Amino acid sequence: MGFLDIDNATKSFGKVEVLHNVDISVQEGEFLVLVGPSGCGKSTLLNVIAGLEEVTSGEIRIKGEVMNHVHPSKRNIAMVFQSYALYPNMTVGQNITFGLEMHGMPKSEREKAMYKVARLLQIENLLARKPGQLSGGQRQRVAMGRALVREPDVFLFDEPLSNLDAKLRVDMRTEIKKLHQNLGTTIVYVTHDQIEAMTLSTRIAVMHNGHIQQLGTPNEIYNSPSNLFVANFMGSPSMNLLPVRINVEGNDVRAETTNGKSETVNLAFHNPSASLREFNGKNVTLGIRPEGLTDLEGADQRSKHVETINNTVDVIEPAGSDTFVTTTLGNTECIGRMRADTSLKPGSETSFAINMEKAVVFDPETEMRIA
Amino acid sequence: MAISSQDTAIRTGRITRTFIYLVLMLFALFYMLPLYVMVVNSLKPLSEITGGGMMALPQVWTIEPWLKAWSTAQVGVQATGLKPYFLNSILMVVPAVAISTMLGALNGYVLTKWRFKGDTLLFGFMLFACFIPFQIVLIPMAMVLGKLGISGTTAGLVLVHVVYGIGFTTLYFRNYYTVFPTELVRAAQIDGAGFFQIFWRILLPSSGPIAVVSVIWQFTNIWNDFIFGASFASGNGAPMTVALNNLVQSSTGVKEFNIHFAGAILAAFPTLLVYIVAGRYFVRGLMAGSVKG
Amino acid sequence: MTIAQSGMDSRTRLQGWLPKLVLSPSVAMVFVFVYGFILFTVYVSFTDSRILPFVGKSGEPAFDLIGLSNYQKLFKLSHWEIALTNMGVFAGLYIIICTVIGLFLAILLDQKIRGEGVLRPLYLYPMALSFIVTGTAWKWFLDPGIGVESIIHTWGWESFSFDWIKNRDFAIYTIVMAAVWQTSGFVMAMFLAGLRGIDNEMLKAAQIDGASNWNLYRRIIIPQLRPAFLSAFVILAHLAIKTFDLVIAMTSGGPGRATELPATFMYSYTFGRNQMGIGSSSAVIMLMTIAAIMVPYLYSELRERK
Amino acid sequence: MKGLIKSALNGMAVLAFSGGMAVSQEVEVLHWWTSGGEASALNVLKQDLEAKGIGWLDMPVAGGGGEQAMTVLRARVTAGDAPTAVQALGFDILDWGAQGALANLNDVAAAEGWDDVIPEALQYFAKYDGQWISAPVNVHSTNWVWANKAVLDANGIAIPETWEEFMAAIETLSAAGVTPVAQGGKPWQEATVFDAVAMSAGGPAFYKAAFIDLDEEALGSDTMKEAFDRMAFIRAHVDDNFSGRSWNLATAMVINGEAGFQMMGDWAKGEFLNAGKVPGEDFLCFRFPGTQNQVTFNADQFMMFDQGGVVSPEQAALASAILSPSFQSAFNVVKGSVPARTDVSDEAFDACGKQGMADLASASASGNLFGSMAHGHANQAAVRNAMYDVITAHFNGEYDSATAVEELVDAVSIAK
Repeated sequence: MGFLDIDNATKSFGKVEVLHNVDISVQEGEFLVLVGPSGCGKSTLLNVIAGLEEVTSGEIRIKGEVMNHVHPSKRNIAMVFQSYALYPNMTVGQNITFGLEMHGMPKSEREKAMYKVARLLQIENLLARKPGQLSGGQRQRVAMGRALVREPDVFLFDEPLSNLDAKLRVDMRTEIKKLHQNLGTTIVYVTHDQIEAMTLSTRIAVMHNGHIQQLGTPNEIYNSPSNLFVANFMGSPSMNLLPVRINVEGNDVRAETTNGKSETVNLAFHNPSASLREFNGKNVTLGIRPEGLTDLEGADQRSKHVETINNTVDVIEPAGSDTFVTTTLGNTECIGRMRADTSLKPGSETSFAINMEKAVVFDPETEMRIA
Repeated sequence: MAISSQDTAIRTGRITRTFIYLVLMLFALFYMLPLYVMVVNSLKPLSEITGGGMMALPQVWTIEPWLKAWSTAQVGVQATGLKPYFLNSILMVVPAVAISTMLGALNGYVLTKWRFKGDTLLFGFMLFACFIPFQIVLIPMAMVLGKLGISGTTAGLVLVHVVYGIGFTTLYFRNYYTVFPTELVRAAQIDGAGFFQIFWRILLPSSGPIAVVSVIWQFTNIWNDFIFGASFASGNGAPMTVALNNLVQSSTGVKEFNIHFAGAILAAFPTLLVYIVAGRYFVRGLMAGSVKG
Repeated sequence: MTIAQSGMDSRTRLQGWLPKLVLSPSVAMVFVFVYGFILFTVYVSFTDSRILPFVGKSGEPAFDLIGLSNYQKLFKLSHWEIALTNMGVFAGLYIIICTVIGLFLAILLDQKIRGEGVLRPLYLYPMALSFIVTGTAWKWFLDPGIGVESIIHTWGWESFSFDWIKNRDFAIYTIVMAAVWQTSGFVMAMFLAGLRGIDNEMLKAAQIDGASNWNLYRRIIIPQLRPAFLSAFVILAHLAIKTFDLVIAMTSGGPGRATELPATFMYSYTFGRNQMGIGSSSAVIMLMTIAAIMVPYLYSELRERK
Repeated sequence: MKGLIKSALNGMAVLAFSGGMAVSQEVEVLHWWTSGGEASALNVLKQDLEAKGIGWLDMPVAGGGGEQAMTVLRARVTAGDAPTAVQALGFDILDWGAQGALANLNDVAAAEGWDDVIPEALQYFAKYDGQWISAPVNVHSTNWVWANKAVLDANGIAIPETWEEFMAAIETLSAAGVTPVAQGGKPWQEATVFDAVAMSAGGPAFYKAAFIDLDEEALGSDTMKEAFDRMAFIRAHVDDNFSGRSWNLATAMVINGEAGFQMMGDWAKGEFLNAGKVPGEDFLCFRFPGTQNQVTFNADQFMMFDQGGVVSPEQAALASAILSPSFQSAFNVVKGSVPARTDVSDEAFDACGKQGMADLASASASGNLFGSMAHGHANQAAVRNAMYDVITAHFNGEYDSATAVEELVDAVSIAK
């Protein structure tokens, strides 16, 4: 039993089920990120935890106590909303202390708490202003201040950074991470941005169509996606997924596909599993991250198994720190990540190094990873 | 959203603009005409009016009709003018407007932020109530007021106006609150605010524009009501419109049109004032509420 | 959005009931004072009530139930037929003209007009006045003997004729005119609000696309004013149905019966002629007409907003 | 919940300036006499009562010749809050009497001898089932013609005695470029003329048969068609602007010499007097040609609402004050009407008033006093308004005379 337990939670609006038997157990101090495309049910799950919506079946427990019928304000949670939801008619100070006031805290204590939080977030000079007079980043801080001041058991964040511009988003991301490290609170964080998910979380729950697709550490999610959806959704640029044929030859297992010139290419797997061998002669989907498809100089020096192939370069996209190169494998456009100073030209031919240690394979029928 | 920055992206030429101003002025004239007739005739002696010069400017300017209408014209057995009835109207209008607006705000709040099964249907029922012609309800209303024992009291009159006003006020506030961010309500819930606290502390302070619309609408309708005022107020508790009507509609006596018009403008003064003072918030309120869905 | 409504927490349970509790007085009032009264009117329309539906003292019914004969009488009255026809003409013209003028003025006022602050209240103020007296002003203004016709005659155009208010075939249009005068400014305000709510970037985009002003309004702006059109329709329809004071003040239903409307018909039969049964049956027909128009409208409107 | 609302509203009622209920020692009077002359005349009555220690709670509701007040009355009675005394006309009084809502004034009437001094035709409207239920204030006669003496003199016109003379006078004025007849454009005004025209065309027996007994034969007769033809003649000599005009603006036309005649009840006199005109010198009053011996009337009365089985002392005092000769004289001098009792001295009245009193007395004695159809003293409101519909439609050119006669028969049969 964890600090926050979501036990077989199902939520339906009328006939439409938006959460299917969700099971998550969050430990104290964990930073859980719920990630998924819009409409996947992640916000609903957050609302269910907050008590803003009721589960149709299943249980929500915080510190072992069943919360299903407990009013949001009694669950000892705090929430930061996407739009910040600052009360427009109150000053920043009033916004921050409103919750304390509602819980009957005396004024002097409220103020003390307010100053403490304001100092922490460096918004002391904004306390007398109205939300309308603040910039996006300032509003974001106030919204967090409003949550922090409550000193809740669980923090809930609902896409808190999505209304900020790119630079501010990165800054605030770091700030949130810092806060978590310093305060050690339990956080459930909803986002559709997989980079945010990767950078912030201690664990990620990838959601799709109301189902938890995978629940694991960022590393597990990134390197061992449990299915095609997770593989495709996490990572930017996303994982290259190409159709290949499995050929078992003694100890070796090879993936057979074609390059841009329709020549057959064979890629040997590193440490092929028994279950992979069973797919002998069958078509599967091979997953290679862009950083696993690179030029020879850029290849991972620590990798135990790199395959080299020749292929044509289709498109070059310099991105500053790296250069992305598009090439064709198995009639699929694949993106490789090259060094920034690569001298390749579109149409030229070159050697690609493929890191087979990080390659993953999926059964195209079930879309599940073949372990 | 700010009205002051009317940054329409439409560009128009000089000739078009002259034309636009011309048309706008013409319409202003059209709207002013009846007021012109009223004002001009209220400032001349009766003989000039019955002499036929109803559209002309006064030959002799006089404010006597105004003084008479206010304080000495005959509206009943005593020549009291409209003065004493002014307070009656205020005593009726202020609570009626306040209560109906407050109920409308609460209803709008419930119907948008605390939705339940069948809420839209209920709202539909309330909205349809706006379309009841008042002549229909007169007799049954008298029965109910009689049963409640508040016929002939200001309280009864207030009740009547509240009943037939909440359809509109609910409509206004519901539309306004529909676009009010629900996240704010959720945040307040998590902060521990209850049903009324959320309403008082979060929604109501942001409801200024739509409250203006509701108040203007209700104030105008209630102030100008005649049929309920005449039927359900006691003689000396009668509102301004009843007094004005008595001034204007006397059947077999001498008709002093100049006093009638002066009285009419006096009786309309509060509503005109409300329009002029609150008018600039009016479009803003409409913008925020009733025309956006 | 629903909040946990059952369970052990009593405050939470109260909070669950509160919204309905708060709504209930209004709902109760509407059901008694509107729908209860409608039922009452339907009942009276089946009786031969004349002066009162009940005896003052004892409360015993002072009438007999006579079935549908009030309705049969009603539809035999040419008077009623005139009132219904007039209603169609009046409501149709009134709603259309108000909408057109309101939209037109709103578009003009939206061109960064200097003095908008002065013009707007000028357009709006008629809504503030009661027709008990502005009706008289209108009557005089339209009167050929003393009003606009005679003024134009004194200007030298002797053959000018504008005697609609005295003409049986045209009098109803003068009622439309005065009614438009009263409400078109209000409609203008609604459209102006709608126009101010339209995203400017879209207009800029359309201009870059080469749309002329005319096309800009026709293709881009006016279609976006749909909510304003709908609100205007509700307000105008309800005012059209309730038009009563205006007719009484301007023409008293005349010349002859040329400007009789269902509302004046109903009032006159119920209260003037002591034929409460017939008056009630006309009220029921009126309500049925209103319902026939408004219910589908409200249905589509409210469904969409869900 | 309902109880809660009720008590809350009651609480508010206490706070608000209510004071609606008539307490003892006070009469609440619903009336529609709000113009200067009428109201100050009524004030005489108020002072009378106040001298007796009875308060007067005034409840004026003007409009539509009392229609508005009757609407309000219905609401008040329905609410169980009827005023003490209510101004009323003709059949409305009998209708309320039939509802059993009015108090029995027989004791007051007997003590003051009303039966002897009030004309019988008037008593018809003041009694129900043999009981006095209302106190008549005045008698208006409606078959008057008002004329501008200067205009008539200038065109050599003497007071016309017959319809033919009247037609000739009208045509003379028309030829002289004067609007012959000033007419207001409201149904009741057109009906007022029709009253006199029908009486003149068919005589008293026809009038009674058609308008009081609603005899279908009389309604559909050629005489009725003749009456409508005469209306058409008058219509042809009314200016085109009459529609919608108030009666007193029509009177102003006569006062200003723009028109020769106006057919209107005796209340028109007030307009002449108010304009500083003198009867007999500046303006003339005479009976509609051909109705010199008849008087069509309407009478204002005050009906007393039952306040719990018996007449309250205040109501009795009010009733007796209304019929006191001094009030009858004082009020009617101002109002232009004549006293409801025939034994009041005509000393205070002007020439037209004196003639009116004499006409009333003689018409009453000779059985020539009839309730006016136009003013709701010939038949029920429903019938009256049905007739209005036809008369006004004909006057405004919707029907020709033959159609009007048919429509009249139909309309009356539906409304009966």
